[in-house]
Amino acid sequence: MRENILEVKDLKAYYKILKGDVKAVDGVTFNIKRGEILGVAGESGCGKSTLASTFITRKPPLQHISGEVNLLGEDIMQMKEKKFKKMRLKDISIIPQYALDAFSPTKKIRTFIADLVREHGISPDKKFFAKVEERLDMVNLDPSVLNRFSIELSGGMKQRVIMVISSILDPAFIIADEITSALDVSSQRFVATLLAKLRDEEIIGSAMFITHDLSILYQIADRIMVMYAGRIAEIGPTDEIVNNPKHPYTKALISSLPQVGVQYKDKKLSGIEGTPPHLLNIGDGCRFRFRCPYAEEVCTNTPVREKVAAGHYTACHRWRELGSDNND
Amino acid sequence: MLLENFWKNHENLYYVVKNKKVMIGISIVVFMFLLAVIGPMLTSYDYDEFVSNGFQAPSADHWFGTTFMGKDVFTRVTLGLRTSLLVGLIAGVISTFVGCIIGFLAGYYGGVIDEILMAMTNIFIVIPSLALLIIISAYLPGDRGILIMSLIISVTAWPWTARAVRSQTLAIRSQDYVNLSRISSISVLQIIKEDIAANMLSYVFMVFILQFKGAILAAVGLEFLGLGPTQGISLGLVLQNALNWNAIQLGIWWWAILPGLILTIFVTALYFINTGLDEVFNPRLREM
Amino acid sequence: MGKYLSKKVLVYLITFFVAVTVNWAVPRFMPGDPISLLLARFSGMEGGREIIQSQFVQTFGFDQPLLVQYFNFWKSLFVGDLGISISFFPAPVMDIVKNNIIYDFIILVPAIILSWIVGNKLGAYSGGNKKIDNRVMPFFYFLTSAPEFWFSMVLVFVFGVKFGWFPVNGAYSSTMHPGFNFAFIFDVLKHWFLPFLSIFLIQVGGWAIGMRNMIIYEKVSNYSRYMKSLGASDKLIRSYGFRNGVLPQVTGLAISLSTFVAAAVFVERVFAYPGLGNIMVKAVLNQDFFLMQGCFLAIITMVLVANFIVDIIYMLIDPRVRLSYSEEV
Amino acid sequence: MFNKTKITLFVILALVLMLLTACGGANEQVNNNQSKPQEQINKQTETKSNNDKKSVSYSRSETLVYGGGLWNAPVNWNPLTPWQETTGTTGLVYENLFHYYPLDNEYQPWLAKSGKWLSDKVYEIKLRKGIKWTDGEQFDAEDVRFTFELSKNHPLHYSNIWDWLEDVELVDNYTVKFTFNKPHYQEWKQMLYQSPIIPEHIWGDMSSEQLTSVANENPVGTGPYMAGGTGQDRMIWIRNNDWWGNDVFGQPKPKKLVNLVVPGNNNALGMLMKKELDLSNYFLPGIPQIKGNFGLKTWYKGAPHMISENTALLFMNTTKAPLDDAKLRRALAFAINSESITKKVFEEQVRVANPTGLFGKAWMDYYSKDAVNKYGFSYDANKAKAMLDQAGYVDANGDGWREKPNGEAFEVKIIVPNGWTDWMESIKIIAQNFQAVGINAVPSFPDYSVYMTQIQGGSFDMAINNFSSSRSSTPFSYWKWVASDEIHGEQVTDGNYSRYDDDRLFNMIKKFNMLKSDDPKAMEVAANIQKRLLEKMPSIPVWYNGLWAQSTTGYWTNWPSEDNPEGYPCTWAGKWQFGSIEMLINLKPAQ
Repeated sequence: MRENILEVKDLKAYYKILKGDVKAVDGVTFNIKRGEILGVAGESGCGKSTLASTFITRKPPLQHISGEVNLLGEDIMQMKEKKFKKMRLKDISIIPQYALDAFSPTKKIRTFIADLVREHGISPDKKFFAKVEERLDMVNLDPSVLNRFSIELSGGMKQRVIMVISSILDPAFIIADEITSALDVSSQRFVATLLAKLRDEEIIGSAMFITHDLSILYQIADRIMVMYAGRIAEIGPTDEIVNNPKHPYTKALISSLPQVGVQYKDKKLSGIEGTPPHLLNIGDGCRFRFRCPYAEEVCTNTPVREKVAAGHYTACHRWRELGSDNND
Repeated sequence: MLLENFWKNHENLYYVVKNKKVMIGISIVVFMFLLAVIGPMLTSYDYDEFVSNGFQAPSADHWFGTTFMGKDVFTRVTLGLRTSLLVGLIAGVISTFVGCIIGFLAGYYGGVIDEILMAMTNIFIVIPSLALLIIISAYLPGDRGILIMSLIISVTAWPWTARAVRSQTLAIRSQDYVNLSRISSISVLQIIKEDIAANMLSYVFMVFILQFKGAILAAVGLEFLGLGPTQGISLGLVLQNALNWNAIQLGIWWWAILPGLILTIFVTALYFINTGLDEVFNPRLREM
Repeated sequence: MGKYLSKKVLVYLITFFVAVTVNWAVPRFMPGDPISLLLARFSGMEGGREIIQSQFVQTFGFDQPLLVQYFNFWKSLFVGDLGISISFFPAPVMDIVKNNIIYDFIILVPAIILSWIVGNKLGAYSGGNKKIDNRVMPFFYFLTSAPEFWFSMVLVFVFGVKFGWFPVNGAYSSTMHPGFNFAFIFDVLKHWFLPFLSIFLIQVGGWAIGMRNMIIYEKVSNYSRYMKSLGASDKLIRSYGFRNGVLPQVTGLAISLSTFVAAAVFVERVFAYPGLGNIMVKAVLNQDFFLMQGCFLAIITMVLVANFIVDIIYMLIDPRVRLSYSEEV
Repeated sequence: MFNKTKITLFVILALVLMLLTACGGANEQVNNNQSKPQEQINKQTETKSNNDKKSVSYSRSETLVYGGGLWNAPVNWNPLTPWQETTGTTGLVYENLFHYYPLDNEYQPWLAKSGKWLSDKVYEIKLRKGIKWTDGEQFDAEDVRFTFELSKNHPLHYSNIWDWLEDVELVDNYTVKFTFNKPHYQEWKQMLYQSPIIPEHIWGDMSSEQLTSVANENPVGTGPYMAGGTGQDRMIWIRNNDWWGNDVFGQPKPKKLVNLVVPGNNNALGMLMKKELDLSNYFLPGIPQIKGNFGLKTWYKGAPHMISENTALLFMNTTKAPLDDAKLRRALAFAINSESITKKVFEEQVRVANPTGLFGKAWMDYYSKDAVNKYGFSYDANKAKAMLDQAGYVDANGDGWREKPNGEAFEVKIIVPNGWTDWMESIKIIAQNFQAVGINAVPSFPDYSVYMTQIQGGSFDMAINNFSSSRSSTPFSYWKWVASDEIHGEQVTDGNYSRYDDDRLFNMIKKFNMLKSDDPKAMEVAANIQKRLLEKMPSIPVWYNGLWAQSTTGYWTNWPSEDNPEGYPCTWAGKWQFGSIEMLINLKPAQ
């Protein structure tokens, strides 16, 4: 029984466009353990969604440059689409961020599901749909939605239907890509906890929960991975990241939002000025240095990830000097 | 570096230049326009002048040969092209504009306004445009000039644009983001402008191309039936003469085939541009 | 839904009324009067023309006030009487229309249906494959760009004159005697082929282009992406795309109907093929009011019915429109 | 809904359906028109053999296919509305008392055996015996009297004959005597070969309304052919094997005539090349160049290839200044280069008109040399300029165009119907000719209906027309048309579109009508008419339109031509009496 569902080794994935390479994912390494939820945080454009598409769609202009992505021990980057298709939905699945128009407007939900699973050699019979309805019930949806068209559903409903569909074959690994962003706060919580619930009931194995909203991660993620400009800034157990961030960017992120569960200090939140750099043909060096208050000469070299504590790594030249301003 | 910046600021333009379809199309269109403008000046002949014996195949002094009665085909074609382009351009613009406005409004408001506008549109659609054209042109007293032609044509050309634009609008409109903006009481014009129009830009452009095409073809058709401009020359007239003077049976292909070929190539070029720009306007199309 | 349909019917009735009225009115504003046109080539005894003229004016009721003429027109219309043709005097318009519309049908119906199907298939196919797309698209563009009559002329030149494979005149050979025998049907088909082909090809181009664009849009849409990520086969995705892409094409079909009429006019002119198109042009040029109305009525009715059918189909296959209606109503 | 097979099936179904309805439709058409003649023929004495049933199986070599006189689907076979009747109705089915052979200017007794003036006011016709209507009834003098008296009791196009015809009486069953109060000799001459005789037993009890409005789908005549069916694009005639003329003139060779509706001359030429047409009566550009390559026959081997058929004149609206000035009109006559028209536009398929506009034996008998010497004209731009200067039309303001004597600028618009390409080209040349002498003339091509409205309503300046200047047995028909006196209504419909008002001229023409052809005074009157017309020049004869006729020898040979002037290769309505039947008789099937 392998411990790691997913092992990503120095993954590089660029957008090849007329003007050059957009280095959206540039040397990313991490694992996801069985039954764990990895939260991936970062501003929009930091490459977290690209990471998802690299696993799932692998379609030009996004191109895999180098590195491995071992899903259940097999490198899906080298895998033929034909073979990979068999793994889809069964072993790897996704809850996309575009929930609102993820359905063909002219097909009933039921038809869609039926067509979909048939592709995986499963006959959409009564028995199967009984299961579907039970899942729907689990997300507080009435079975009747099966006979509706997507446009008859609200945003929240669609989101939940999609969660049911994407997990319908109990995938070993599922990617939840910004699934909360389009929703209002209450349903955000609901959807997020729902994902945890699915995991707890072992409907899904592990999950990669992509969001720009750390506060949600804090509730459901076992570990958090902070990305910046296509690279991992810091990765570690949730508490570690939230209470003891090392990377200036992480710190900025944490302090830029109302600090959940961390006792509040009366001090200015150092919001982050500026925007992430253009990833088009970007060169070496710490990519945060353009915004980093502590940037120095050394930062023009690409930082290597260093171990902070067990399972807690960061990629910053100066994390030791800066120390941690969160703990007393 | 400077160029780099320039492209950064004019991204679409960059893709326009990079897009083969567009460039091919544009170059053909430009060539045709030049042909229409300076072509007639290249020959010393008048389009209606008997310059030599008939039946002359294309040669050095008659590039497109001569007609049955010995008129210079090249002069006639280039002058005719001029007329047709003008008519097409004017009529195309008018009918696209009218059609889009009506389509947008009908599609956006639905209900009574939709019914009224669509009823109007339907009437225009079902009245076989050609017949209507024939009647109008036959009814108009006096001579038919280029402008009159264009107007006549646009009268019958706008409806299907309206219909198409409407159904598009309907579809887009029932998508949530429009509903959102509708709830959030943004002015109609803005919605039409930002949500709907923005989402249909390429579509509208396509519509224009089609209208331009449609107008030219309609004009040529009328001319072919003998209802074109009563003075001067036009591509349709050239072809009509060719047909009436047995050019086909007598094998005067340069008279019967060339003019239409030129026209067809021109319109084809329009399509190229249109599809190319379509790809430019829609990055996702570009990617695939 | 019933509400939707009844509404449509109402609209179409109004359309019918207005269109017919327009068709009735417009010709009567045209200059000149058909009778003297009819007698233009009359040559005979001195003063003979006056006698005839006054007689015809009565026969056609032109001596009555316009309004009366208008009401009589509607009255007789309801009993299916379209009046007597002037230029085909004394043939009833109804007969002329009946005898000619057949030829339009045999050319147009197959051309419309086949070109629509084939065009959409080809379009979807080429939209689904970039390589093929780049190769065949220019061809489609060229087709749809060609002026109907010119294209016909080319066909005549190539197949009629150069190779002489097909007859390029009329609906059947001069010696053929209409009858239900193989020889005749074959002969009819031979005459039918080129006119059909020229409309068919040109229209295929148009449909293919339309569908091709639709498919490409669908292909890059989010639901396609989602389906792909969940392991749906391209085949399935394409069929979903086709399903959505075909919707605008259905609308297009309804719209294109009256343009097909125009196509028929040109083809009939070039191939000397009988049909309503020719008759209509003739009627207009000879100011044969009654015949003109007859042709219009026939076409309008056809197009309206077709539109209505399309509306039903559209409503059935596009929930979006249906729903946006139930909101409205 | 988009199930492929389903749709394809449906389409195939539709196709077949269409096809069937098509055959059905056409079929119906033919039968319901054919069955009726059959019935009638069956009514004939049973002994008679009939070919109708076999008509279906007539081979191409027994069929004559022609076109040029039929522009619509045939719908009318009513000889009382000659301008509407399907060409051939008069001639093939209904026959005339005489035929007139224009080329040798001779009358051929037809239904009549002979006809002569017993006195100045009495004309007697003896009829052939043993002629039967195709329904078996006897043809005799009753029918002749009926035909004429019909127009006395009902308003018909020839009712006016009763202004000068007094009485028609039967001497015996085969002799008719016409008594006139004031005989119109010239008109009568035409009546003899123009008015078809119709059977009393069929038309006897019709109302005035019916007489002019029946379609008469199954015409019962005495002629060599019978209606054999119609299609949207054709009229079919079947030979009447029991025609009385078989013994007198010989039997027409084609067992079946197919008259096609060929919408354009381009189609006609295409069909000629493929020998799909045996005879075409269309104006076909290019014939002189190509007739050799395709074995096409025309009347003359060389120019002008065609017999002259009518005179194309340039009418000048004399109600509009400055065209009301005869001096201007005469000057313009000299400015027109008719030859360049006949050469460039018609490739010499037509002849240049002589100043009188007269042509053909019958008319040229009256051609007045001294009228022409005195007032004739010919192309001479300088002379035209001189005459214009003299008449006071000079370019005072130096804009390149001559003004009226009073100094006003003027422009003349020349119109012909849009799409009549040969005429369009012609007036372009005429306009150029006028411009060359300083007259600001522009060609214009309104649609046919507008053209007619303008010339009938009088809003035009100049127009080409030739509608009733066709060859006939008397120049009276020509003069009556170019100088008609019916010009005072708000519509002018009987010629003289120039609206040239000249009682002296009108009276001379009337007078000519009242003179027998051999009357010496006729020559004198004719001369004066020509003088007057040339002197006042209300219209300018420009060229003689041809009797367009091209024939192929694929299936039929021995066509009438300059070497074989037997018959008249014309299928236009109202011309069959000119020798077309003779042509049919002389044709020989090709080997």
